[in-house]
Amino acid sequence: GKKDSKGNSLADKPNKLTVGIKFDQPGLGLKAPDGTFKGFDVDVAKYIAKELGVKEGDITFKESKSAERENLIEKGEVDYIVATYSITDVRKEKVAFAGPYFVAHQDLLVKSSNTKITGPESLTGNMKLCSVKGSTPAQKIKDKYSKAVQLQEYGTYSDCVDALLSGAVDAVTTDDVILAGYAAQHPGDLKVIGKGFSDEHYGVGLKKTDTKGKTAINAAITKMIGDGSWEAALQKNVGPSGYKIPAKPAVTE
Amino acid sequence: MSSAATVLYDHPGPKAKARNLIFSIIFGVLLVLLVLWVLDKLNSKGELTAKKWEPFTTSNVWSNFLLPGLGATIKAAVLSVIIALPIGAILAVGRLSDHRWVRWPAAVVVEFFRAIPVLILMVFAGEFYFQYTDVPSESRPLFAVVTALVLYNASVLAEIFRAGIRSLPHGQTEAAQAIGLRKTQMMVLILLPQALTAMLPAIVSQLVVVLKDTALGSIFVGYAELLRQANNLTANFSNSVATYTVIAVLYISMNFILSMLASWLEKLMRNRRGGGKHVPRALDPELEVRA
Amino acid sequence: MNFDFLSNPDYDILGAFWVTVQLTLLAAAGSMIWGTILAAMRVSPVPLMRGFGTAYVNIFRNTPLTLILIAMSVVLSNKLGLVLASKSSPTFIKDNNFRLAVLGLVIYTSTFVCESIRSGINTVPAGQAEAARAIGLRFSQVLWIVILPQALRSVVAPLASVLIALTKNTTVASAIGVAEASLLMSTMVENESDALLGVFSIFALGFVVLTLPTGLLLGWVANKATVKR
Amino acid sequence: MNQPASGSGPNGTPMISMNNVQKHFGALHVLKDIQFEVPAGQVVVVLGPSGSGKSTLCRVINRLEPIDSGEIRVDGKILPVEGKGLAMLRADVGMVFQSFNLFAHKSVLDNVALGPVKVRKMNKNAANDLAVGLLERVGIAEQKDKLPAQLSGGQQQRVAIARALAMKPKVMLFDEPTSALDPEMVQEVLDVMTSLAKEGMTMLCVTHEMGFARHAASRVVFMSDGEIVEDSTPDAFFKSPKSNRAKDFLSKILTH
Amino acid sequence: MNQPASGSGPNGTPMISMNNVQKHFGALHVLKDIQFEVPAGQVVVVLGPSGSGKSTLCRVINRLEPIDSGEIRVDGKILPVEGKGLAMLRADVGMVFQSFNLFAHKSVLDNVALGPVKVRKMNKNAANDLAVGLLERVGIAEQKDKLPAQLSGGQQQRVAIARALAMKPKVMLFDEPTSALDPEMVQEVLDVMTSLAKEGMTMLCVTHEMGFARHAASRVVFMSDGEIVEDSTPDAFFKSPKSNRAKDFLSKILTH
Ligand SMILES: Nc1ncnc2c1ncn2[C@@H]1O[C@H](COP(=O)(O)OP(=O)(O)OP(=O)(O)O)[C@@H](O)[C@H]1O
Ligand SMILES: Nc1ncnc2c1ncn2[C@@H]1O[C@H](COP(=O)(O)OP(=O)(O)OP(=O)(O)O)[C@@H](O)[C@H]1O
Ligand SMILES: [Mg+2]
Ligand SMILES: [Mg+2]
Repeated sequence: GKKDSKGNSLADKPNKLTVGIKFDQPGLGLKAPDGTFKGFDVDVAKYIAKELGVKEGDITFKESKSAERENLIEKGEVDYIVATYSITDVRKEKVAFAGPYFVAHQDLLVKSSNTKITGPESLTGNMKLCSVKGSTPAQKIKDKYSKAVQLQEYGTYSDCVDALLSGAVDAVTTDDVILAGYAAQHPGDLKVIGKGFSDEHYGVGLKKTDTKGKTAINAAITKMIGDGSWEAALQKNVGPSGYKIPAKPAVTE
Repeated sequence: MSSAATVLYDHPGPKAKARNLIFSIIFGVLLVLLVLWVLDKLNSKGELTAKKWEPFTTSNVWSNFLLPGLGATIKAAVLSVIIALPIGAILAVGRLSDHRWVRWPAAVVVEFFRAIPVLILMVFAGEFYFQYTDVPSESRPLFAVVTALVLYNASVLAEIFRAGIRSLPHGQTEAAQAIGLRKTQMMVLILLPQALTAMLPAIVSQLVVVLKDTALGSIFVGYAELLRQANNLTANFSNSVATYTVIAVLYISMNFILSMLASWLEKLMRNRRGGGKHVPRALDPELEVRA
Repeated sequence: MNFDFLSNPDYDILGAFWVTVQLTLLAAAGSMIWGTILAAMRVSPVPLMRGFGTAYVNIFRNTPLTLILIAMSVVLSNKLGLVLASKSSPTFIKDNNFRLAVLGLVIYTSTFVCESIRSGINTVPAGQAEAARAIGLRFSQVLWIVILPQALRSVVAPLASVLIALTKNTTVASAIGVAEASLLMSTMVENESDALLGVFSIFALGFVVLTLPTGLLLGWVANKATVKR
Repeated sequence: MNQPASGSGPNGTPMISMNNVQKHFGALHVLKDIQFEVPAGQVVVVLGPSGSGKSTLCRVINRLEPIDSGEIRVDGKILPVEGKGLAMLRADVGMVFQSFNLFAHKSVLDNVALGPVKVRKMNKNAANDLAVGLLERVGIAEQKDKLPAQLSGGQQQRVAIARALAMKPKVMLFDEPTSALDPEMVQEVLDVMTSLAKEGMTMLCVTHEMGFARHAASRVVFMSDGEIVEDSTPDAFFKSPKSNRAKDFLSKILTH
Repeated sequence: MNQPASGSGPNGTPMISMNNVQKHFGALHVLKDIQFEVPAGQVVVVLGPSGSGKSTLCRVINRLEPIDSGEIRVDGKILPVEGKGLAMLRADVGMVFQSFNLFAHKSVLDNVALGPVKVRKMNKNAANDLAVGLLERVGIAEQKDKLPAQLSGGQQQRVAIARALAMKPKVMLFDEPTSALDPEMVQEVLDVMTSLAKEGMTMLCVTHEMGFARHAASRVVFMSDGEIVEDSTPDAFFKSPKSNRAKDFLSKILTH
C-alpha cells in the first residue's frame, strides 16, 4: 500500500490506502470473525478514504499496536492511523495529527449492579482496578486519586473485562469510548460511570511533512461531523452501551 | 505391563490384582468428583453456555483467527529449526575441534545462549530490530521470535549433535581410521550421518520445545501466533475459558503428535541398529527437559 | 555501551532478580513434591493412576508455559475462584499473582521432574530387581533398599537441567504481571532506547550468574553420585 | 521325550518338580508341557541352542516369570504366587545370573549380608561373619569392602554365588554363570561350582561349559524349541546323542 | 625374553618390526620395551591374560594408539605420525576388531566398497565388483544389500574381514575376532582366517582360540604385564611353556 507515483501527499488522489487501526478493540477497531473490520475508528478511516477518493475495497487495514504507531507512520508502512491515537506534543515531534475527531475522557467501567463506585475518588483501599500492561491511565488514578487502590495488569482490555465480569476486579479504567465498546458487548451487565476526568483528543496520525494531506483529512473530518455520519457511526458502534454521545469536537489541528 | 513396572513389581497374583482394582476405583471416584466440581464452577460463571463455544464450530473463526495463528506458530518454529540446525552442527563440530582457538569460542557461544531465557533474548531482538534496522513492522515480531529461538536452539542442537557424535561407539572412529580415511572424510562419511540419524528423535523432540516457545512471542513482541489469537477471539466473544481450552487442545495435539513421532523414530533407530546395544538414549533427559 | 540507567532509582534491578530467585526456589520445591507424587503414580501398578499420570504429563508438558500461566490467572483464579491470598489484604493482587505464577510453574515443571525420576528408575537394570527378589526381598524392600538408592543418584543430572530451565522459565511470569526480571527489562528497553545493549548485557549477566554456577555445582554432584556399573 | 537317570532323591521328595508346565511370551510358546524333576543332591546341566527356553526354565522355578499353566513344586511345596510365601520360597532357592546382578551401590560384604539380615532376620554381626566366611570360601574375602564395579567379572560372579549361598538355599539355579566372563576367569567360577556340587548341593545349571557338564553333572538335559528333547547321563549324551537336534548342536559346539 | 623362530621374511624386510616400543596409559606401563618382528607371510598368534597389553600391541601398529618412544616400521617404512602419510599406511594394514565395528548406517556392500572408493580412489563400479568378489570369498555375497544389524555376529565379522581385505593390505591385524560371537558362530570366522593364513597373508592375531593357534600359527607370542614373555612355535609353546606365567595361563585356559 504505497502511495502512487504522482506525489507524496495524501491529498494527491492516491488509488490505494493502507490504514492503521486497532484489531482487538470492540466498538472502535475490531477484526470480526468474518475478516471484516468494525468500529467507530474504522468508520472514520473509511469516511476519510472516501473523501480522498479511494474506494472501500482499496483500503488495506493494518494492525497498529500503541507502541508502534509513530514508527509505522515514519517508515511509511501506513498512510494514516485512526486508532484511539491521542494528540500529544511529544508525538507531534515525530508525526502530524489531523482532527481531533473525538474527545474522550478517562473513565471507569464497572458492573451495572455496582453502586459503590461513582468516580475515581470512590476507589478506596482494597478496591481492585484493572488496566493493560504499561498503560498510563491506571497509574494516573493511583497517583491522583487513590494510592491504596490495587492494580491488576493484563495484556488486553478483554482480559480485564473478563476479570470484571467474574468479580476478580472491581473496575476497569481507560478512555470512556473504549469502555463503552465493551459495555455495548455486554448490555445490562456493565456500565461506564460517565464522570470523565481527563481529556484525550483523538487525532488521525500521518506523515509530519504532509501538510496538504493533513488539510485534506481535516476537511474530511469536518464534513463527517457536519453531515451526521459522525453521530450515526458513534450511535451504531457504542450506542447500545447507554453511553451518552458527547459533544462534537472542533477540528483544531 | 510397561517396562518401568517390571523393574519395580513382581508379576501380580490374584491378591495384588484385587488390591490394584480397589485403588483404581477409589482414585477414579476422586477424579470424577474433581471434574464435576470444575464443571459446576464453570457453569455457575456461565462459561459452559453454547454461546461461548459455538464460535468454534463456525468456519470463519478458524479461517480468520485460529488457522492463521496456527500457521504463524508453525512458520516461526519451522524457520527457527531450519536455521538453527546448520548453525548447531557448526557449533558442535567447533566444540569437538582439536584446536583450542576453535573449541573455546564455540563453547562460550553455546553456554551463553543456553544460560539466557528465550524471553530475554526476544525482548532484546525485538527492540534491536526496531531501533537499528529497516525490517518492516509486520515482519519485526517474526524476526524477533525467530532470532531468539535460533540463538537458543542452535546452542541446544549443538549439544545434541555433540552428544550424538560422542555417543557413537568409538569403534566407528577406529574402523574409519583403520581403513585409511582422513579426519574430514571420517566426519562427513561416517560420524555426522550416524549422529544425525541417531539424534533425529532428539531433534524432533526439540521441535516440541520450539513450538511451545513461539508462544513467548505473544508476551512482549506481539507476534500473531496461536496464543495471541486469544485476544481477537475474546474481544469478539468474551469467552476466555472456551478460547484458552481450544487453543490448549491445538497445542497439545500438535506437540503430542510430534512427541509420538519422536518416540517412533527412536524405536525405529533402535531396531535398525539391532537390539539397541549401541544406540544412545536419543531422548537424553538432559536435553529433553530443557524447556 | 551506555550504563547510565544503573543510577536511575526507578529501576530496581536487584529487586526484580530477587523476585526471579523467589519464584525459582518456591516453584522448585513445589515441583519436586508434586513431580515425585506424579512419578509414583506413573510407575504404580494401579492402571488408573498410571493413566492419570501419563495424561497429566502429556497434557501439561505439551502446553506452552505462557498459556498455563495466563490460564492460572484468567481461568483458575477468576473463574474457579481459587485465590491464594487474603482478599482483604492491601497487596492481594500482587501476592495472588505471584503465588499463581508459582503454582503455574509447579504444574508445568513437575512434568519434567516426574519424567526425570521415572527415567532414573528406568536406568536401574531389571537384573537388580530380579536379584533382589531372588534372595527373597519383598516389594517395599526391593524398592527402598535396591531401586530407589540407585535411581536417585542418576536423577541428579536431569534434575539439575530442570532447575536451570525453571530459573529461565520464571521470566514467563511477566505474562500475568509479576514484576520479575524480564518485565523490568521490557520496560527499560522501551524507556532507555539508547542503552539497549547495556540493558541486555545486565540482564543476560544476571541469568548467567544464576544458572551457570547451579549447572556446574549440580553437574559435579551428579558425577559424584553416579553408580558405577 | 525320554525320562531316564532321574527319579526321586534320597528322601523321596524331588527338590524341584515341574508338571505339565506351559509358558508363552505373547504368541511364542517357550515352555511346551514341561515334565521334569530334580531330586535332592543331583546336579543337572541344561544345554540347548540360543532361544530354546533354558533361561525361562530356570526363571519360572522361583517365579521371576509366571507360568501359564501346570504345576511347579519346590521341595514338595507348590510355588506360592505372591506375597510373603513367595518371598520365603525364593529365599530357599539360590539364583546366579549370567550378568551377576550384584547390587551396584553396596559393598561386596553388604551384598552378601543383605539377604540374611533383611530376609532371615539374622543380626548384623552374625550376618557379616557368615558373609566373610562365604567370601573366604569363594576366595575373595580380601575384596569385601570394594564396590562390585571394582572387581573383575570372575570375582563378581563368585560374590554372586556367595550372596546366594548366604541364604542357605535348598537348591541353586545357575543361568549361564560363566558366559559373560573373560576366558581366564571361567575356571575360577567353575571351580566354585564344582566344589558346591561335590558337597551335595542340588543344582540346576544352564551352561555351555562342556567340561563342567561332563565331569560334575549327574544328568544332562537338552532343550530345543521349548521342549526337553533329551534327558540322560553326561556320558550317554555326549557319546551318543539320540536326536538330530542334539547331534547338530554338539557338532557346532565341539569342533573348535 | 627369548627371540626364536622368527627372523626376516623371504625378501629380507620384516612386514612389521617394533623396536624398543614403550607405551603408558597414565601411570600404567602397558608396553614395556617391546622388541618384535613379523616377517612377511608369517601368522603370529598373540596370547596372554586380560590386561596384558595384547590389544594395545595391535593398536599401536597402525597408530590407533600413539606410542611413547621406540620405533615401529611397517614393510620397512617408519610409521608416520599424522596426516596423509598415516592414512595411507593404515590403508595398507587391515584391522579386524572384536566388536566388528561395521559402519552401521551403510549396507554390507558399501561397507566393503567404501575404502577402495574413498581411499584408493577406485571407481565405484570396480570397487563394487571387488567387494562382491570378497563377500563371495567369505561366503556372504547374498547378504550384500542388508544393513550390518540384520546380520548375525559371525556374518558381521566376515564382512569386517572382507572390508579389511578390500584395501589389499600387506598385513592383517586381528584383535580377538571371535570373542564377541555366540559359540556356534566362532567356527565360520576361524575358517575364513585359516584360509587367509594358507594363502600366505601376513597376520597378527590376538585370540583365545587354541585350535587356531595350534594349527594355523607359524609362531605364538605370549604376553604378560606388557612384556613379551615367550615367543616360540605353537608346538613348543603348548607342549613345554618355559615361563611360570605361561604355564599358569595355559592351565587356566585349557582345563575347561
Ligand atoms: N521377557 C520376554 N518377553 C518376550 N520374549 C521373551 C522374553 N524372554 C525370553 N523370550 C523369548 O523366549 C524364548 C526363550 O528364551 P530363553 O531366554 O529362555 O532362551 P535361552 O535358551 O535361555 O537362550 P540363550 O541361550 O540365548 O540365553 C526366546 O525366543 C526369547 O526371545
Ligand atoms: N584407553 C586406555 N586408557 C587407559 N588405560 C587403558 C586404555 N586401554 C587399555 N588400557 C589398560 O591397559 C592395559 C592393557 O590393555 P589391553 O587392552 O592392551 O589388554 P589386553 O591384553 O588386550 O586385554 P583383554 O584380553 O582384556 O582384551 C589394561 O590394564 C587396560 O586397562
Ligand atoms: Mg538364556
Ligand atoms: Mg584386548
